[in-house]
Amino acid sequence: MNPLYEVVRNPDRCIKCRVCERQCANEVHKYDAELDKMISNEMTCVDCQRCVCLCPTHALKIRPNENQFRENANWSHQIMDEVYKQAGSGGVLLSAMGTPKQYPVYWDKILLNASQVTNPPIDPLREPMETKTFLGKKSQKITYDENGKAHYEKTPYLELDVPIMFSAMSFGSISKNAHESLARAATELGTYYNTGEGGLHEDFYKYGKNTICQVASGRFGVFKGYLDAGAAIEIKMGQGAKPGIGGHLPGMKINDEISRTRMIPKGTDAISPAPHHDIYSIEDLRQLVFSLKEATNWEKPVIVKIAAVHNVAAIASGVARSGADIIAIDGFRGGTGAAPTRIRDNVGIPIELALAAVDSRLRDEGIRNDVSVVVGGSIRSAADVVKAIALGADACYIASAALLALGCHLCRSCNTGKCNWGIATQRADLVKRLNPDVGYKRLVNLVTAWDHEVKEIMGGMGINSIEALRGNRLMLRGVGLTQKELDLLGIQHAGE
Amino acid sequence: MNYVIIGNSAAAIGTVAGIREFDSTGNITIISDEKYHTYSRPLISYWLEGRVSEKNMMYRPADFYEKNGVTPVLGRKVTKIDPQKKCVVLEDGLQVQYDKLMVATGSKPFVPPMNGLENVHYHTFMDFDSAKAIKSEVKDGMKVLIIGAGLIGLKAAEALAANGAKITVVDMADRILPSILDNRAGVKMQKYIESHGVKFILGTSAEEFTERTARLKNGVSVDFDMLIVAVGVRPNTELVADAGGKVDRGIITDMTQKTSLDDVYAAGDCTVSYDASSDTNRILALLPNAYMQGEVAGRNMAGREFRYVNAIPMNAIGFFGLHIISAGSYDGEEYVEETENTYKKLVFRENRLVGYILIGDVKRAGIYTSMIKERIDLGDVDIELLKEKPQMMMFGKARRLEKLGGITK
Amino acid sequence: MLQREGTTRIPSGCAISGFINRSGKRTNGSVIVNSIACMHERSNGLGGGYAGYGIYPEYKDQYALHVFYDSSEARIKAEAFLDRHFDVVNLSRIPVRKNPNITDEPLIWRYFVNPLPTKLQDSQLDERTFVAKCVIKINDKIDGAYVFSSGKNMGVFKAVGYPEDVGDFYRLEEYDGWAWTVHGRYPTNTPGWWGGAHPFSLLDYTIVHNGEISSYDANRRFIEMFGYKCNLLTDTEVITYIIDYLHRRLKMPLEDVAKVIASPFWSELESGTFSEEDTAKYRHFRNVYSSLLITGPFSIILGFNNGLMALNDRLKLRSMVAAEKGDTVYISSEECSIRTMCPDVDRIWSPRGGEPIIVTLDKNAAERV
Amino acid sequence: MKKVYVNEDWCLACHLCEFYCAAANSGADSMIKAFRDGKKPVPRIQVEEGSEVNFAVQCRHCDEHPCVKGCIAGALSVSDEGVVSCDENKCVGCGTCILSCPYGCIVPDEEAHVIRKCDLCVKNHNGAPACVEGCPNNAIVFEER
Repeated sequence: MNPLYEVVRNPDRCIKCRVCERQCANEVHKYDAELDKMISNEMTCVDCQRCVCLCPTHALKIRPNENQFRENANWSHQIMDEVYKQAGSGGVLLSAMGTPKQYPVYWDKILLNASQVTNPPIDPLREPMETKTFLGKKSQKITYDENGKAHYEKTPYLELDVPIMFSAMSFGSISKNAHESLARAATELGTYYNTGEGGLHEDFYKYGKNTICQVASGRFGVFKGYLDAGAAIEIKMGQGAKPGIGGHLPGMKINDEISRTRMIPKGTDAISPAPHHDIYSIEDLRQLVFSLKEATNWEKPVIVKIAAVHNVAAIASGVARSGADIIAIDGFRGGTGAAPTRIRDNVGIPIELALAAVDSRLRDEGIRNDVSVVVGGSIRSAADVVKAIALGADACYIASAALLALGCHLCRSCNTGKCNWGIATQRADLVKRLNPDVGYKRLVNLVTAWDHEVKEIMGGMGINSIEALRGNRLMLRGVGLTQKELDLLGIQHAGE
Repeated sequence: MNYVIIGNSAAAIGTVAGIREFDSTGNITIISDEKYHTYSRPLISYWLEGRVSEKNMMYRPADFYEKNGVTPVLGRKVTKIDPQKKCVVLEDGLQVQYDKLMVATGSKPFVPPMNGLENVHYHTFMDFDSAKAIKSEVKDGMKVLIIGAGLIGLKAAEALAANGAKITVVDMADRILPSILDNRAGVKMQKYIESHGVKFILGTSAEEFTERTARLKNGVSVDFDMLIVAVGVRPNTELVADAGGKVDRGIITDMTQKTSLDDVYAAGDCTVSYDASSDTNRILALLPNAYMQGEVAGRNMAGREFRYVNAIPMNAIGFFGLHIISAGSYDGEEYVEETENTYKKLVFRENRLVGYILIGDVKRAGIYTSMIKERIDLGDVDIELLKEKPQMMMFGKARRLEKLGGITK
Repeated sequence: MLQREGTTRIPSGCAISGFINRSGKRTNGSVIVNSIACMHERSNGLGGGYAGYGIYPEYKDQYALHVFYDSSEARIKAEAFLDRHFDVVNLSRIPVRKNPNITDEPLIWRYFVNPLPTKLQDSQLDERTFVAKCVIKINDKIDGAYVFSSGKNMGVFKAVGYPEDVGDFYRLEEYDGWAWTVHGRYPTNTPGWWGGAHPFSLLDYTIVHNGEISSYDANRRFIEMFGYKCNLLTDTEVITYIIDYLHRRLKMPLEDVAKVIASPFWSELESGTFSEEDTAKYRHFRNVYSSLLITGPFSIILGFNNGLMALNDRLKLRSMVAAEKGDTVYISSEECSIRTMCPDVDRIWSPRGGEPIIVTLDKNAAERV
Repeated sequence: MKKVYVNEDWCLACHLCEFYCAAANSGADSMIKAFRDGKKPVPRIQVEEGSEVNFAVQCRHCDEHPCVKGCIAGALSVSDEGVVSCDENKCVGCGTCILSCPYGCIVPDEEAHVIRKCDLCVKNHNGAPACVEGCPNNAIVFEER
């Protein structure tokens, strides 16, 4: 096997400070005293860019190995590599984060509107610009008594100061410091983070009012106290990066804290089954939704998270009728801590189409009010957020972007457990690299920046409240899309 | 308030600083028989060596007196303290009134009676003038005999070596630097200094001096072009003793640096100090000690109440580029590590570090010093780390936080 | 190419004006015509229209349907539909006066109708919903027929042209009403369709609107979940449906309707501007009726069976002035227009954004008219 | 007074602070120049590495400042703000301050025969403490406590 990357070290710049050596968990760099030089073992390099970022003299570059197999349009270098790998290992290929394949990103083929002449753009620096969002069933019922006092039904809801939440990442798949960063950021931002399927660490119960507690097929860490701890409960039916596939946290990552939090023995593999074994159909889901509501005194909204698959609209309609308050749809470009490569790269549909289909379907059926719709799976910027909301989402889930804010460079090696950025690892010396004081602030910065941008864009449209953007597809135009795609998205082509 | 300070070195300057912490207006008069702006006595060997310019001999900036409201009376000697009249009398008869007096008279070279010495031109090495006198005579290739292998003698040897002199050091003791080193360390240093061309003749003393030759008791004769006597120092205690103050080997003070005379304080090399590491009273002729005693005295002269408690013997010195730092007492259980160029000795007693010698690698030695001064119990100290090197890591997290985390006492 | 409402969304600027007499004193239509004439520059001749309340006292118990027909065939089809669903008490062409600036007029008919009791019963709907559904059906299904007024004891009169010409054309000086509203239109496209002129009405709700709302599609896609069909793609249409939904169907008082469509800002809700109970209620509105919040500039005058409501968007991005003289309240895009109707008002002010002005007939007057 | 503090929970022992410090105080205008030709400018901050915790130490600018009091050359001084700094032209490298500093924060520069110590970067062109700016994990902070 050839190394995938080359370490390019500029000898005119390298001062042999050895920070690269100290910071590489993959042991790529080494100081050789005999040569009085830094040398590299590139076989283990994953291109995480930690050394590049920390090198104080910018002496390092990591680039793809230029060595190429003979050109073949059909058999790419990567495909061949994978064949060699499997021929060597006999195993399923594993990868992490979202698919790197070139599938269409519809966000990039949708353009936004702005006001000109006939109505005024609104300056968010001068006028109120509101992005507060409520998630949950929106009962329209209201009655007035003889004194004119209104009586209305209050259903459980989540209140978001920004229409962006941090989506599920379990303690185990990511580090405690990453979780703390997310929890504190959600608290400061007035939004929510999601425990993922790994339970809730005892130190983080204090962030409960900004926590969504996930219940997944493995039921790790689920007990009454856990359900009570959060602001909402999310039933994870699927994940965009690996629809139809469960999860597997290897035993070596199950240390004391994770074992305690997940309520499983230390060192044992944590295996989440592909299905919930008590949900083999929609009516079973309804039972689980109601059980969880019953368990929490009907005070908390229940989210059902599904992967964007072919018949997502029909599934969503079923979920909306299951008693769930919020549907979370995860697009197939979404990330993961580990997934079989073939699944990640080939199963599911883009979130844009799934969202458009679900929103339209729920409106056609007149039940859009019964659930809120949250979308995730590669929301990369404020523009994506605006487009998602204009297509019909109530709010967005972000995870990959949040990890990027924490330092992730998308090397897609989470599954190795040797994350040099202290995110997807449980090794104490690596976990330490993510200082939550820094991490949470960076998350707050990111979401605050996006919120500013969302407001800026809304202002340009002449909209001063996010609810007037929701489902406002007139604000969207497609570019370079087929009529079929436009119809599916429910938008017109630019120029129309 | 009139403050009078006799002396113009570290203890005197410390006194000024101590007074000015609490009294920014009182008159301060410094009287010294030396004519110089306050300068650093330990620097005379560096000056002689040529590493320090005369300008850099100044212990404090040129505007120090002015900035601190000090009236310097320089080149004039105090001959008498009159505690009844509360004044000091200068050799020219001038009387200076004081409300509070500081005696910081330091020490003088001790020249024991030696046969024939009275007929020989010799130098001592204590003050700037003595260094200047040596400098004016020393020549390349000159043979210099130094009597005394203590700190002063060896610093002179180092400085003169730099001037091209060929040096022989004679000492009655069988090892060098006995006041700061143990035997083993002394031997090590001796070898090192010898490797720089200095010759030692130990365990003997001069029987008789003739004009250019010293005949030693062991029968050896040593020719010299220049003779330096550096066998020791004696505190300048006469002023206090004559005024009726209590004096032992040095001026006796209490913990506030007050002498037995009312309103008369003393600090520095002229006093006897309490050595916290050995629980004894002794003369601690060290610059830091002098300054801090002066500072405590100054504060008390300005009406406060401070005590100078944790004095210990300690020394930082180097010869020909090899550094020595030592502190405390060597009486106790020893831990020693030695390599060709380094030496480390740690002395423990009653579960405390009470003394140490470091040669060569002296980095961070102050951590050890503070452990001795603060009498830190080793119960929650990682002994292996302590032995490895001075480091904060040896302490528990709580103490580290206290020391480094910004909690100031 | 000329586009008509419904084929594309056409933004437009406008002028509006209106007044109401609380005591039910009826005023001749010429007053309102003059009020809009002085704001000539705010229109561009591509649409004008009026709504008058209390103008059909002799048929006050019947629904007055005003209908445009493109052709006689359309009329025949529509009248067949009407006959199937209503007892038509009276029908006639609406009398008009030739005006050189009003051309290409369609056939304009008026029917005073009662729903057929059997049909009404079969539909399992209340009477007003039944009528509304029939109106929507004609407009949606019968090509060339368009019901542009369908309330009781009120009527909408509109055409393509400057509003003062439209008033002259419809001979409004011959109608007396206790409230009038008017709209002069400045569309940025060139629709030539009379049905697209304003006011837009459903039953006795009429809306004249100046502005271009930016929340249009969010509002439209939401309200269409409740059986409305926004064929015209105009702001006025969707605003009318929203008000119909909230006021008629959810029975929400107009004060609360205003708090839904021009809701208080969060900063106001958090600053203790309102009582605890109201704060809770308005928060609830912002949660559950969030898709009915209207953003972007608008000033509207809503007419209904016993009053007028004027409302600005919450940032007040469009001008709107109100005035009072005795028991008459005037509202207009510009003060000059109010001065035309009443030179010596007692009080004149500029209502704050989002704060509705709701004026209803006094109790006695309501019974009288 | 604002001082440099190190939070040992977050120190990674990457030693970057030492390099940023050394370069900032080297007089060179870039780190590459500061370390050119195998030069090893002396940092005023020192990282202690442990099995679980690491931390960097540098002058506490303590109230007692025994280093200043013991300095035989009058090279060390305290500014009005409380910053302890060394006049390296006056320093003779005797090591008395090394002997005195309870934190072990004064570093000998064997080649230059002087000591080096943290002066909070008040004298160099850096402006703010270079160690604080260079720390990749905010383990070193510059603040009032």
